[in-house]
Amino acid sequence: MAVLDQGPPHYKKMLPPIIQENYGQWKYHEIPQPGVLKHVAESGAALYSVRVGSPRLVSIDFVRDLCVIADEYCDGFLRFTTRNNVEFLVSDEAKLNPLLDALNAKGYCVGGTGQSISNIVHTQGWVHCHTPATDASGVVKAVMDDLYEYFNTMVLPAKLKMGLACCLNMCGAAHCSDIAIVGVHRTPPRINHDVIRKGTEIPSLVASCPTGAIRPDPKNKSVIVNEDKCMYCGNCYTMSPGMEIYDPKNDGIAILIGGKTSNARSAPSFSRMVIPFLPNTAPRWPETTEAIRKIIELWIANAQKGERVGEWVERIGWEKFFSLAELPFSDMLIDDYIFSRETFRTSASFKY
Amino acid sequence: MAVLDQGPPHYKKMLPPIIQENYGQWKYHEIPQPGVLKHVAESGAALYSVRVGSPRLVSIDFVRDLCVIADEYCDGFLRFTTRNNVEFLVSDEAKLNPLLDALNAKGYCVGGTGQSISNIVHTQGWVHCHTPATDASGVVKAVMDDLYEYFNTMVLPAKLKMGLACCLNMCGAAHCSDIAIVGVHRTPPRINHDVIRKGTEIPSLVASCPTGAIRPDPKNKSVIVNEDKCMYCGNCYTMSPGMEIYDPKNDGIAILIGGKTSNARSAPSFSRMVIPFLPNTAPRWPETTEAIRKIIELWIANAQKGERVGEWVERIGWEKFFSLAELPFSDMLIDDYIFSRETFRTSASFKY
Amino acid sequence: MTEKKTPLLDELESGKWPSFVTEIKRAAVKSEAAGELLQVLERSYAERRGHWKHGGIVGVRGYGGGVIGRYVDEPQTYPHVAEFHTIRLLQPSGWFYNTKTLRTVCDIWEKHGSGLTNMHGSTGDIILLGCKTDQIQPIFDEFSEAGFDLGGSGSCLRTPNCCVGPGRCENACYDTLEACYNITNEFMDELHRPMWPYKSKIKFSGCANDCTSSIARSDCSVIGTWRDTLRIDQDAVKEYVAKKFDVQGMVCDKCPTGCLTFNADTQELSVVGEDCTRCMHCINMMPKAVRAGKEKGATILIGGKSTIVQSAFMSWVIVPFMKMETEDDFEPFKDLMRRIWEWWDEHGKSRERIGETIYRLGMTKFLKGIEVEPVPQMVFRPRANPYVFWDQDDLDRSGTALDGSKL
Amino acid sequence: MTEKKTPLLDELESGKWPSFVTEIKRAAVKSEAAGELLQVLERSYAERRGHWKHGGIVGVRGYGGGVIGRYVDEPQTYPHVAEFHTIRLLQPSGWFYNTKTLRTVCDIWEKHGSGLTNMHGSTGDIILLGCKTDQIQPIFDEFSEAGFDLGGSGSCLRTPNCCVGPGRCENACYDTLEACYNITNEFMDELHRPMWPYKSKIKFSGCANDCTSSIARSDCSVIGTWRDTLRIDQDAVKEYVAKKFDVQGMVCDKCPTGCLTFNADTQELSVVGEDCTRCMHCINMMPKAVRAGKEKGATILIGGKSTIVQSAFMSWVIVPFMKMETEDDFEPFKDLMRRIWEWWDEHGKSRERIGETIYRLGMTKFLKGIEVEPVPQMVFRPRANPYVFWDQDDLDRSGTALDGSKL
Ligand code: SRM
Ligand code: SRM
Ligand code: SRM
Ligand code: SRM
Ligand code: SF4
Ligand code: SF4
Ligand code: SF4
Ligand code: SF4
Ligand code: SF4
Ligand code: SF4
Ligand code: SF4
Ligand code: SF4
Repeated sequence: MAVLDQGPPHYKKMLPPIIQENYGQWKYHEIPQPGVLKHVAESGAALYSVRVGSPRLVSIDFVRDLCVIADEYCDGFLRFTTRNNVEFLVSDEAKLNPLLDALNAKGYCVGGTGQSISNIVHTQGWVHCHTPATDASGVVKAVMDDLYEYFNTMVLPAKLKMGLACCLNMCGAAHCSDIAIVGVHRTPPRINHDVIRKGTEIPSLVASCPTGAIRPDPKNKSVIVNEDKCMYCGNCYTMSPGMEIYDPKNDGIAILIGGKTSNARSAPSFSRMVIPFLPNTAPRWPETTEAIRKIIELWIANAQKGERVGEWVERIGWEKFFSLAELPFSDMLIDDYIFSRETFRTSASFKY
Repeated sequence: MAVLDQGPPHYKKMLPPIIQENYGQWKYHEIPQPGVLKHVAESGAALYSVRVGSPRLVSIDFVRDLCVIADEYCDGFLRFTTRNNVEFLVSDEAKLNPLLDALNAKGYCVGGTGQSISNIVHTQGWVHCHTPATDASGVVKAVMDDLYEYFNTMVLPAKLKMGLACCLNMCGAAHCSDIAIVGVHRTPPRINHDVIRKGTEIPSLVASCPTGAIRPDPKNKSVIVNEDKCMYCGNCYTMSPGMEIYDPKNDGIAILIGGKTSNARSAPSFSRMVIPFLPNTAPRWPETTEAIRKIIELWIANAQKGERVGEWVERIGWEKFFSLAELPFSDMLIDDYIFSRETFRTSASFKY
Repeated sequence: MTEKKTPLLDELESGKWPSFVTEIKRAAVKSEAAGELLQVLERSYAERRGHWKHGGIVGVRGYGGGVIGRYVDEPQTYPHVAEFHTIRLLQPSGWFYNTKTLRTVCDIWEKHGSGLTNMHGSTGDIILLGCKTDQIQPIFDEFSEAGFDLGGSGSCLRTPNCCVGPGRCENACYDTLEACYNITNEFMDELHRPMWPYKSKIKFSGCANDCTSSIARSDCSVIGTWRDTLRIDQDAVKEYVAKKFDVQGMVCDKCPTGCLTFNADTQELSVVGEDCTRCMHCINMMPKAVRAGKEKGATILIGGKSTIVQSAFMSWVIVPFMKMETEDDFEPFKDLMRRIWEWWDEHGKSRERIGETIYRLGMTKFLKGIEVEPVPQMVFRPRANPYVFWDQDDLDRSGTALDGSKL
Repeated sequence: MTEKKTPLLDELESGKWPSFVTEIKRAAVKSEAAGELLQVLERSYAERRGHWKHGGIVGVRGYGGGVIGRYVDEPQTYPHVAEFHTIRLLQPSGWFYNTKTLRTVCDIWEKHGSGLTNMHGSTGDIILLGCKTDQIQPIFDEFSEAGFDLGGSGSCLRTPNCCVGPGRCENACYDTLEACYNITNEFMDELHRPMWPYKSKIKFSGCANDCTSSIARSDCSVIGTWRDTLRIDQDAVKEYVAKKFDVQGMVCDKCPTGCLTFNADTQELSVVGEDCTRCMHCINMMPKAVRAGKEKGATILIGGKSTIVQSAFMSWVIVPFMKMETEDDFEPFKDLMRRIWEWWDEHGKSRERIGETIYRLGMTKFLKGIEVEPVPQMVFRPRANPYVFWDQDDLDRSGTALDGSKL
C-alpha cells in the first residue's frame, strides 16, 4: 500500500558532494563561456554547471541518456532549471572540457546563460491539453531553431526570457516575459446544449464569464452567449465541455513583449500586446518566427547595453517602438478591461 | 428683453494696447522679483504683470478698489489668473515701482510667482454650498496666513500648487495638487424617509452609490443604507436632500499630496492621501496648518532644486516619505477602490 | 444691517493674507443679505456644519441653467438669505478686463444682489453669490444689456476657460483666447440648455505646462504643442552659462527623454528632435534660449474629471496633433466635439462623465463612434491582457457552427 | 506500433534545437500510446486544432488530486490514448537529481505509462504524460514505494517550487531548498486534498532576481532579501576596474535609487545603505565585488496569478521582511500561510484566486483578517481617492441619528 503524504524525495540526497560541502557558502560566479557557469565557494571549491537545452517533452530514453552523461562526468548528479534546461554539475574541472566535447559530439545544445535566449517556458498545446488555441512544443521548436544563434552565444543586450502559453489560462506564465507567445481564440464558444444540460452547473458557468456574456436560458436548461460581449477567453470552456471554443480557421497566436519578473533595476512588469494575431501555420509558424526575430533584432540594434526588452521600450516610448518596428497599431491593442485606465496616455507628452 | 446666447464679452476689448500690439509675439519672460513678471515681445516692448493675492470671496468694493489701481497704473486694464489672483498689467515701466509701493502701502499681497506658493484653488464651503465637510475660505485663510513667507518669496525647490475642496465633489479640483486639502465626511448618510418619499427618484439614488451601499426599501417607499459598504462620499446626498451627510462631530479634512498637472519633466499625477483625517478646528484649523507646514518644510529640506513635491516623493519612495515625515501609515491609506491594484507594491524592492 | 457678534470669524481678519471675512463685512455695510450670511457663517464656525440647502430649480427664461438655487436651512431666522442664489456669468477669455466692464459688473450686482462675488469660480465663471429668486431675471436682463451672458450649470457644456496664452505668454502654441471665445460662442445651445447625461467641460491651455490644469479639470483638454523640433538660440544659451546657470544639471539631466546634450566646451545645447516629447521643461528653464517649434497646434485629450463616482480621471490623448488655426474657425475641433458629445449622449448613463462612459465601453467603441483612428500616442502602453474583441465579420466563420455541430 | 506517416511533424525533426517529435518517436518504439499520440498530433497539425477532452475525475485513493484526466475525442480511432492521463509527482527541491532516482522514475513510467514526460511541468512537478485509468493506482503505489509522492491539482495548494538557492548560488538570502521541502511537507493535506475556492501556489526565490518568477507565477512569492546594507569588497572593485569594466555606466548609472557612488580616483564604490532597495542590479553586475548584507530573510508577497479571470496579477508585498531560518522550522511563515488561506477560504468565491479576493474586498479587510499591520512597503503609493472606510466604533456618533432626526 502506498504511503500517503510522504512528500517529495529529499533534495539532500540529490546534491553532489561539492554542494553538500559548500552549501550556502558560494561566493561568486563567472560565465567562462556560453552555457557554462562557474561557481566558486568561500572554500575555494569550484563547481561548473553546463546548461543544455531540452525540448521538455521527452522520452524516458532521453532522461536515461542524461543519466549516462551525468554518471560519466558528474558523479551521477544533475539538475533541471526553472526553464526546464538540464544542468550537468561538474565538480572536477578536468572533466569540463571532455563533457563539453561529448555533448557537442552527441548534438546537445549548450547555452542559455548570460545575455542569451534561454529555453522557452511552455505548455502542452495540441499534445495534451483540451483548450489550446495553438500548439506549444512545435512553436517552441520553430522559434528556437530560428533563434539558435542567440542561445549558444551571449551577444544580446541582456537576458531574453520567452514564454509560451497555448491558451489564456497562461500555464506558460507568459504574462511577464520579454517575449510572450500566446495562443488565442477569436470566435465565441459554440454551445452544445445537450452537454450543458447533462453535466453543467449553470450558475457557475454564467459566473465564469469575465465579461458577463453568458446568461442562463432556463427554457432550454442551457445558456445563451451574447456574442458581442465575448472576447473568446475560453474560461467557459474550462467550466464546461459544452462550450467548445477551438476554431481551426481563426485560432492563432498573439505576441506580447516587454515583461519581466526580476526586480533588477526596474520593477517586474507585464508583457504588452504588440501583435494581436498570427496564423497557426503549422508545422513551422513562419509568421511567428519572423515577427519575433524582427523584434529581437530591433532590440539588439537599439537597446543600450544591459537593457531588457521592456526597459528599452519604456525608455524610448511605446509609440516609438511601433514606428521603429513598423508594426500596425490598432484598437485591439488598446486595453478595454478592468485596469485599462492606467494604460491611457494621461499626458500631453509623447513622440510622433 | 435679454439677448439670448450672446456669449461672453469679447476679450479683445479687455486687452491693453501693449497686448493688442504684441499679441502672440511674446519672446520670453523674466521674474525680476517675487510677484512681478516681465514679458518681452519680439518688438522689444515689455509688459510687467504684478500679481496680487485675492481671498476670492470678495465684495464689489474690493473689485472697485482694484479698478482704481488699474486706472492709475495700468491704463484701466487688469486680469485674473487661473488661481484667482489679480494681475495688474503695467505697460509703462515707470509705473511699476509706484504701483508696487501703492500696493504695499494698502496692504495688498504681492507674490505667487516662480518657486512660490500661489493662491489656493478653492470652493464654497460653509459660505454657500450644501454638502461641505469643511469650510473653504476659512481654511485657505488660515493656511495662507501661516505660509505667507512662501508666497512673497521664491525660495522653494519648485512651484507649490495647493487646492482645497470642501467635499468629494472636488470643485477645487484638488485631486492633482502638490498639496490637496479635502473635506471628508466619516459617517453614513442619515436617511430622512419623508424627504425621500416626497421627491426622490429611488432608482437614480440607488445607482448613485459608488459602492452599492444603497438598496431600495419598497415597503417603506424609501431606501436602506448598508453602513458597512458606505464610505461617506456624499454622492447620494447630491442626488437627494433626504440623505443628510454632514456630521459636525466627525467631519473634517484629509490631506493628499504629490499631484501635478503640468507635463514638465514628469507626467501629470494624482495627489495621494497621507493624512486621512484632521478635525475641523474652526476658525484656524491649527492641525491642518501645522501638518501642511511640516510637509512643506520637509520638502524644502530634502528635495532637489526644481523638484515638485510629487517628484521628490516618487524619487525617494513613499515608504521613505512616511518615515521622514513621521506620519503614521494605516490601512486607510491603502487604496481599495477600482484601480487599487496598480498601487500595490508588486515588487520586492523598497526601502525600510 | 444686523449688528450681531462674530467672534470666530473675526479671528480670520488678522494675518497677512487678505480676509474674506473683511470682504463679507464690507458687503454687509450695504447688503442685509451679506450681513445675515455673516451670521449663518459664524454659526457654521461654531457648530462646524453648513446651513445651506439645494432646492427647487431657479433660472431665467430661455435657458436651462446658469443659476444655482440656494436656500438657508432656517429661513425664519435668516429671512434675507432665505433665497441666496448664485449667478454664473461667462467671463471674458483669459479673465482680462477693462475697469469699465468690471465696474459694470459691480454696479449691476450692487443693485440686485449681495454685493459678494468670486472672481472667479473654479470653472472660470464670474460667480455672483447670493440673490433672491425674483431678482434673477432682472439681473440677467441687465447683464445681457451690458454684453454679458450666463455661464453653464447642470448637464450641459460648462463654461470653457483658457490660459492667458498669446495675450501674454511666449509659450502659447495656439490662440487660446480666441479658441475659448469662438468655441464658447459656437456651442451656446449646448451650454445654455442642459441635455446631456451629465456636465462636460473644456479647458484650453497654450502649452504642456497646462496652466488651466485642463488635464485634471476638464472632460476635454486642449493643450498646445508643436510638430517639428524646438528651437534653440545658442547665443542665449551662452548668456545663461555666463550667468552661472547650470545647463547640464537643471536642464539636460532633468529632460525626461534624455534628448538634450550640452557641450560644455562650445557651450552649445542640442536636441534630438524626434525624441523630444515637448514636455516644456527646457523651455521653462531657459525661456530666452529655447522655444517651441514653428509648426504649432494642439493635442486633444478626453476624459478628465474629479473624484465622484468612478475615481478621478485625467484626460488622455485622442488626437495627438490638430491644427488650431483661427482662420479655419476651429472647424475640425468643433466637428470632433460634436461627434464626441453625440456618442456620449447616445451611450452615457445618467450622471456619467464621458471619461467614465469610455472606460465602461472601451476605447474601441468610442473611437469607432467618433471616427478617429487609433494611434499609439493614445496610450502609455498597450494592453497587458489578451482580451481582444474581434470583429466577427472580418473572420472566416465558415468552419464554425453556432449550434455546436462538428466541422 | 502503428507505422503511419507524419509528414508535418517530421519537419520538426530538423533544425538545431532538440526535437520533441524525435522524442515522441523514441517513446513510440516501446509504447503504442506514444505512437498513437503521434497520429493524433499529426492530425492536429493538419487540422490546426486539438483533439483532447477533459472528462471524469480520475485519481488515487486518499487524495483529491495529482492526476489530470485526459481523453482523446475519437477513442475508436485511437484506442491506446482513449485514456491518456497525466501524473504529477512532487519534484525534489531545486530539481536536483542523482541518476539513480531519475532512472527509477524512468523505469516505473516505462512499465505503466507512455514513456513520455515533461522534465518538468510549468508549476514544477515531474509530469508523466499519458497513462490509462487502471494504471493510476499502481503507478502511485510504485512511486510511493520508491519515495515519491503526488503533486497538486485542483483547488488545493499546488506543488511549490524554488530556485537553486544555496545549492549553487551566492545570492541566496535564505535556504530555498529546505524551505520548499519543509513547507511542502508541512502542507501535505492542503496539497493533496483540494478544499479551497481555487488553486494556490507558492514559489521560493532566494533573492530579488526571482529566478522562479514567483512574483508572476505564484499566489505567494517568497523572495530573499536583507535588512542591513549590502557589502562591497573594494579590492574586487579595483579588479573590475582593471579589467576595464565600466562601473559608473553599467552599475551606478543604472542603480534605480541612485544610491551608489563610484569614485574614479580612489576606485572605490560606496552605497547609501538606507536608500538601497536591494534590487540586485549592482550585485548582478559585479558578483565578485558586491554582495548582500548579513541580516538575511525574505519578503512575502501575495496575489500573483495569470490572466483568467480578472487579469493577470503580480504579487505584492505583505511582509517586507521575515526571518526565514531553518532552525525555527519556518514557523512564522507557516502561521502566516494558515491565516491567509483561512481568510481566503472563508471569503473567496469559487474559482477566485486569493489576489482577486483581496482586490474585491480590499487590503484593509485582508490585513485585519490575517492580523498583519499595514506598512507603506505594501504599496507603491497611497490611495488617490478619498474613499476611506472608517470604523464607526472609533468615532463619536453621539451627534448623529440614523433616523435623520436633527441634532
Ligand atoms: C538556473 C536558474 C535558477 C534555477 O533554479 O533553475 C538561474 C540561475 C541564475 N540566475 Fe537567474 N536563473 C534562472 C532563471 C531566472 C528567471 C526565471 C525565468 O527565466 O523564467 C529569472 C527572472 C526572469 C525575468 O526577469 O523575467 C532570472 C533572473 C535573473 C537575473 C536578473 C536579470 C535582469 O537583469 O533582469 C539575474 C542576474 C543576471 O543574470 O545578471 C540572474 C542570475 C542568475 C545567476 C547568475 C545566479 C548565480 O549567481 O548563480 C545564475 C546563472 C544565470 C545565467 O544563466 O546567466 N537571474 N533567472 C534559472 C535558469 C533558467 C534557464 O534555464 O535559463
Ligand atoms: C498666470 C497663469 C496663467 C493664467 O492664465 O492665469 C500662469 C502663468 C505662467 N505660468 Fe503657469 N500659470 C498659471 C497657472 C499654472 C497652473 C495651474 C494652476 O496653478 O492651477 C499650472 C499647472 C500646475 C501643476 O502642474 O500642478 C502651471 C504650470 C506652469 C509650469 C510648470 C511647472 C512645473 O515645473 O511643473 C510653468 C513653468 C515654470 O514656471 O517653470 C509655468 C509657467 C508659467 C509662466 C512662466 C509662463 C510664461 O512664460 O508667461 C507664467 C508665469 C509663471 C509664474 O507665475 O511663475 N506654469 N501654471 C496662472 C497663474 C496662477 C496663479 O495665480 O498662481
Ligand atoms: C462654484 C464652484 C466652486 C467654486 O467655489 O468655485 C462649484 C460649486 C458647486 N459644484 Fe462644482 N463647482 C465648481 C467647479 C467645479 C470643478 C472645478 C472645475 O470646473 O475646474 C469641479 C471638478 C472638475 C470636474 O468637473 O470634475 C467640480 C465638480 C463638481 C461635482 C463632481 C462632478 C463629477 O463628475 O465628479 C459636483 C457634483 C454634481 O455636479 O452633482 C459639483 C457640484 C457643485 C454644486 C453645484 C453642488 C450643489 O449642488 O450645490 C456647487 C454649487 C455651489 C454654489 O453654492 O454655487 N461640482 N466643480 C465651481 C464653479 C464655478 C464656476 O462656474 O466657475
Ligand atoms: C501541465 C501544465 C503546463 C505544462 O505543460 O507545464 C499545466 C496544464 C494545465 N493547466 Fe495550468 N498548467 C501548468 C502550470 C500553470 C501555470 C504556471 C505555474 O504554475 O507557474 C499557470 C499560471 C500561473 C497561475 O497559477 O496563475 C497555470 C494556469 C492555469 C489556469 C489559470 C488559472 C488562473 O487562475 O488564471 C488553468 C485553468 C484552471 O485551473 O481551470 C490552468 C489549467 C490547466 C489544465 C489543468 C487545463 C485542463 O483542465 O486541461 C492543464 C492540464 C494539461 C494537461 O494535459 O495536463 N492552468 N498553469 C503546468 C503544470 C505542470 C506542473 O504541475 O508542474
Ligand atoms: S495554456 Fe491552456 S491549452 Fe496550454 S496547457 Fe495550459 S490550459 Fe492547456
Ligand atoms: S469565451 Fe470567455 S468571454 Fe466568451 S463566453 Fe466564454 S467565458 Fe465569456
Ligand atoms: S467641493 Fe463640494 S461642498 Fe465644496 S463647493 Fe463643491 S460641491 Fe460644494
Ligand atoms: S455616502 Fe456615498 S457610499 Fe455612502 S451611501 Fe451615500 S453614495 Fe453610497
Ligand atoms: S499653458 Fe503654456 S501658453 Fe498657457 S500660460 Fe501656461 S505656459 Fe503660457
Ligand atoms: S521639451 Fe522636455 S523632452 Fe523636449 S527637450 Fe525639452 S526637456 Fe527634453
Ligand atoms: S533567485 Fe537569487 S538566489 Fe535564487 S538562483 Fe536566482 S540569483 Fe540565485
Ligand atoms: S541593489 Fe539595486 S538599489 Fe541597491 S545599490 Fe545595488 S543597484 Fe542600487
